[in-house]
Amino acid sequence: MEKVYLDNAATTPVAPEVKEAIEPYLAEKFGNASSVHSFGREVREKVEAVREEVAELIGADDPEEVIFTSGGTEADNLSIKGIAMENRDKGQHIITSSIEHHAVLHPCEYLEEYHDFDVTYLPVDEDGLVDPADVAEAITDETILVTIMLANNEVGTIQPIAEIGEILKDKDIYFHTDAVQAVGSIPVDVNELQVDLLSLSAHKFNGPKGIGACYIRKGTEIIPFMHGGAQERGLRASTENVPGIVGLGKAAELAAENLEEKQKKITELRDRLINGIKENIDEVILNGHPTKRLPNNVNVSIRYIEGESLLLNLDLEGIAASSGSACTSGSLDPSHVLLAMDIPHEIAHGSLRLTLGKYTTEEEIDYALERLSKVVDKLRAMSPIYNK
Amino acid sequence: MEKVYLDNAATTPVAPEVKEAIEPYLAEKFGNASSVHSFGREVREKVEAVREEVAELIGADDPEEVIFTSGGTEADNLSIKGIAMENRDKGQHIITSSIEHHAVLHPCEYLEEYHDFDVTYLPVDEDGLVDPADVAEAITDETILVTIMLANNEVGTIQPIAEIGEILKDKDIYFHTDAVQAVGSIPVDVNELQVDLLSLSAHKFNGPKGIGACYIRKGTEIIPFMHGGAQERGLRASTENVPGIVGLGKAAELAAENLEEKQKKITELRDRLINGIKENIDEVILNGHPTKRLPNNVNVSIRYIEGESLLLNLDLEGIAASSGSACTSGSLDPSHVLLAMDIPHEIAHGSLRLTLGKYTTEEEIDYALERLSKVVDKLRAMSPIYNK
Amino acid sequence: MYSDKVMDHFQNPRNVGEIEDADGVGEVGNPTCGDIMKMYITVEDDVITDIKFKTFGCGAAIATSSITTEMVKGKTLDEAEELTNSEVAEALDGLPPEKMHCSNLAADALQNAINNYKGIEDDDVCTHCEDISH
Amino acid sequence: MYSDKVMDHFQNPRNVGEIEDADGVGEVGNPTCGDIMKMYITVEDDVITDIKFKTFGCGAAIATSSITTEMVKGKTLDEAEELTNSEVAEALDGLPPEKMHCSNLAADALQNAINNYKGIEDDDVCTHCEDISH
Ligand SMILES: Cc1ncc(COP(=O)(O)O)c(C=O)c1O
Ligand SMILES: Cc1ncc(COP(=O)(O)O)c(C=O)c1O
Ligand code: FES
Ligand code: FES
Repeated sequence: MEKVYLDNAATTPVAPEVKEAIEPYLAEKFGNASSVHSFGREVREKVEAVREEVAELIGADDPEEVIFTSGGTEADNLSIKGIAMENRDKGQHIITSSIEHHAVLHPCEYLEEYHDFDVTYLPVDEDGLVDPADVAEAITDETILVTIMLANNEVGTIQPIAEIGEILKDKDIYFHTDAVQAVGSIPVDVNELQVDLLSLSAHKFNGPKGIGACYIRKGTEIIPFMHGGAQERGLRASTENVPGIVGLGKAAELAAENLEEKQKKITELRDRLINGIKENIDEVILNGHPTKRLPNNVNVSIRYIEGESLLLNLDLEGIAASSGSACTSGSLDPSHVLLAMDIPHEIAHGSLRLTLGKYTTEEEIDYALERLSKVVDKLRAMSPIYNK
Repeated sequence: MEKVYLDNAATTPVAPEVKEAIEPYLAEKFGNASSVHSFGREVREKVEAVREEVAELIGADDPEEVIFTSGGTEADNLSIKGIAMENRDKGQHIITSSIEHHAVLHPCEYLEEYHDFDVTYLPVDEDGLVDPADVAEAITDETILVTIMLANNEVGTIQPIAEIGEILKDKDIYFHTDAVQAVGSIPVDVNELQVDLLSLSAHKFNGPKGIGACYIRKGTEIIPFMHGGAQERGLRASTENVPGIVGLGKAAELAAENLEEKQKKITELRDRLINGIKENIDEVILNGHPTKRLPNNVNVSIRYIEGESLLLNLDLEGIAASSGSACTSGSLDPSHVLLAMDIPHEIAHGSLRLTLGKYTTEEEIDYALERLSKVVDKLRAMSPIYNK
Repeated sequence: MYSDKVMDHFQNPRNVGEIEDADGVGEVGNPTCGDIMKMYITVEDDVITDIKFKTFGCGAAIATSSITTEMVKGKTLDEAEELTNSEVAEALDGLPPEKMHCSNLAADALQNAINNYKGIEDDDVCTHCEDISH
Repeated sequence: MYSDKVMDHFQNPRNVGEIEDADGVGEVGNPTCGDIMKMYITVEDDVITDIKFKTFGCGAAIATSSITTEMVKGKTLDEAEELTNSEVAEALDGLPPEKMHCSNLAADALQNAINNYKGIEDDDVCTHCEDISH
């Protein structure tokens, strides 16, 4: 066993089919999709075909509701800042949760600091769930936007978005969901969820990095975030990232194939991993909801050991994992998600996220289980607070 | 002769070396650059090496002054909005020119409309040149930012940025230049130009689409545009577009090789094209400055014929060209650049931009010249306002 | 972006040119884009027996002019006047939405030529032209 | 991100463990990150003859502890007290800037153990610990 990649929530390997689809658009088909000549027209056609592919993956009625962005972060920024700036005359209150990705939290904080918005950060329960009743209660006359993620990137908890959508449907409040971790992993349908805006990112489901999309329901009043040329019906300027878009399209197509079957298979592998950890290691806690969780997410706190040294040791064994989100791995703060779930500081500190992917095998799971036990034993033996 | 691509200002073909450099980072080396494990570290190293490559291309003292973005548009948005929002307590006045790309103009208009900024749009002369004295005159106590492009995308005129930098250097005013058309085409040095911020985009110099960079001089007070994770030292959130970054790096490396020699060669080809057009076709006007112009830009107004039908006819002959910028090709408005240069409406309407690239050959130029004459004859014969 | 039919008429426009001793001549400028169109008709017994056009205009303008001349040649003036923009667009297998205004150019020039033949002063056309600089 | 030297000490940390009948024991919590370190020393004639550590900490904490024990073993208490964080970092061929604080953990625990040996009550350490929940 050379290397086992169990960090698919951070990013996923590009599928060979995706790589193959991208290649002709890197070199031969290099035209600018906005050009009227043949070089432009051949790529324009492809871009519009991908728009349909993505619309289909998320159940959008009209491909025009799909706007390509540079990733999940930009889709979040576009949704939140675009709605806020366009609708601020109606009100300046936004509701979100305390376990959102920074790509949602930081735009909200920006609006608070630079534009005098009020933001309510809803609490979550110990499993990381937002209570829809809390959303209902937080609404004021000033509320213009609710943004709650579909699935959490750290602990994998899946939120009751459809229920919240039901609460909001007759209200004059836009509803956005960050579905970056969910799309490609579980079925996602913008109409079932009753959302007006949704963010997704290709590299989370075996597409390339640097490309994503924002679903914007027809009739939504929003201004662009990226200002410039008239691309994407004026909603997102900049020369279209054609190779990226083509890769997103192929990834969307692949993700849609037998989604439920793949979901079942990966859930089984996930449970094999969770059960194996519980059997092999004492004093571990599963973070996140036991059942309302992404099929590929395992997040455990292993008491008495620290996250970084755990990760480094696993890495030396060839196992790629994460402690909290990759984006915060350079930071020393314990994960805001775990803290919001009321997990004590020193337990949060020993959290380990193992996220499975399309290519994860049973052998890999078993190898990871064996090495993880070994590493935990080594670190616990060094731990001044472990007494066994 | 199959196809002749003369629209390199819209986008350029990806160099084979760039494609080759990207490929391993699409599939095998797919890690998230922020991950601490081996998959992340191997790409992190590469990303930092590219940062040095780009810094070198533009003469930046420190690679940390280079921030990767999703393209030229984002670098412009980051520079303009990031400076404006961070420094608005010092003043709310911005100076720009009337011939900027929409990626500069629209962020400025956004600041006017949504944040009560005052923006001065400086005029240009008939060659498309901004007068540095006009910049000096427009400065008020409220001025916090001057943004003037290094080279215009439509007519290729190169602005006196270093002279403007000289005027601004002892003032407490930030200076940004949109160098998207210049970088890779002519030598660019942020210290010679005395700019604090500079935008560039890989796909304009044989790199991939969807990746660019923003130079931000040390000590510049700026807030992020893309809010989210802590990537790019907190200045630009979102999972790094590693394949894009690698492609940018290779393109930067290639661009730097024998830049002056290549510049000379392409200038010769450009002049062959300009002179050929003047010889073959009567009543043509060269738009833009005769000598202070990009080595690859030809922009002519061919009287009595209309731009789109000219382009379509050229396209049928296998020649890819443009009329105004590609981004506005869907629009019916005559180019704001040509109008700002006081070119009459119906002459602007017949403008044709032919932009050469790294791979343009003499044969292609001669072929284009021959076909252009033919097409012009055909269209003029149909024109109700041509009387010869 | 353009249908094959549009491209056919664009590449091989029918009835391009002038009629020296035309019975009616119409000229219009398109208020949306500034393009210009001139149309010449020969009328015999209220029937358009010959028609030619010249245009300083986009691909859609050329194609719509071309097909318009084909559609009305041999038709009575009444029939010709009934031709609508959308019929023209349909005959071309559609036009991109932002190009629908171009089909006005041909129709307006034709109407103008018919009015000229009938001796009607055409005010409408001048309001169209007001913001055109040619 | 870490130097080879750091990774060597991280993978094969020297002097891990406890000394049953230690002459001095120090325990500190790192105020920046919440990590914990315990250090045990045996002292003979003012010389540290044996030293062991345990840590609940990051890679840098483990490596700095390991090299610290190596560097002070056989040294007098005075010499040991003079060892600075930056000397430790240097001996490891450097630490990433955001990890410099980790080297405090080892140095503080050592100081604490020496103080404990000397019978000095250590107030400093408690101020370090105040925002740590363990
Ligand atoms: C829930 C969530 N939202 C947003 C993002 C940001 O996506 P990207 O890195 O593509 O900008 C991520 C991943 O990084 C994520 O997990
Ligand atoms: C001068 C100028 N600025 C900005 C841009 C925008 O760059 P991008 O399309 O990479 O966002 C372009 C090209 O489209 C340009 O020519
Ligand atoms: S754009 Fe002028 S007639 Fe079509
Ligand atoms: S991060 Fe806690 S000691 Fe290094």
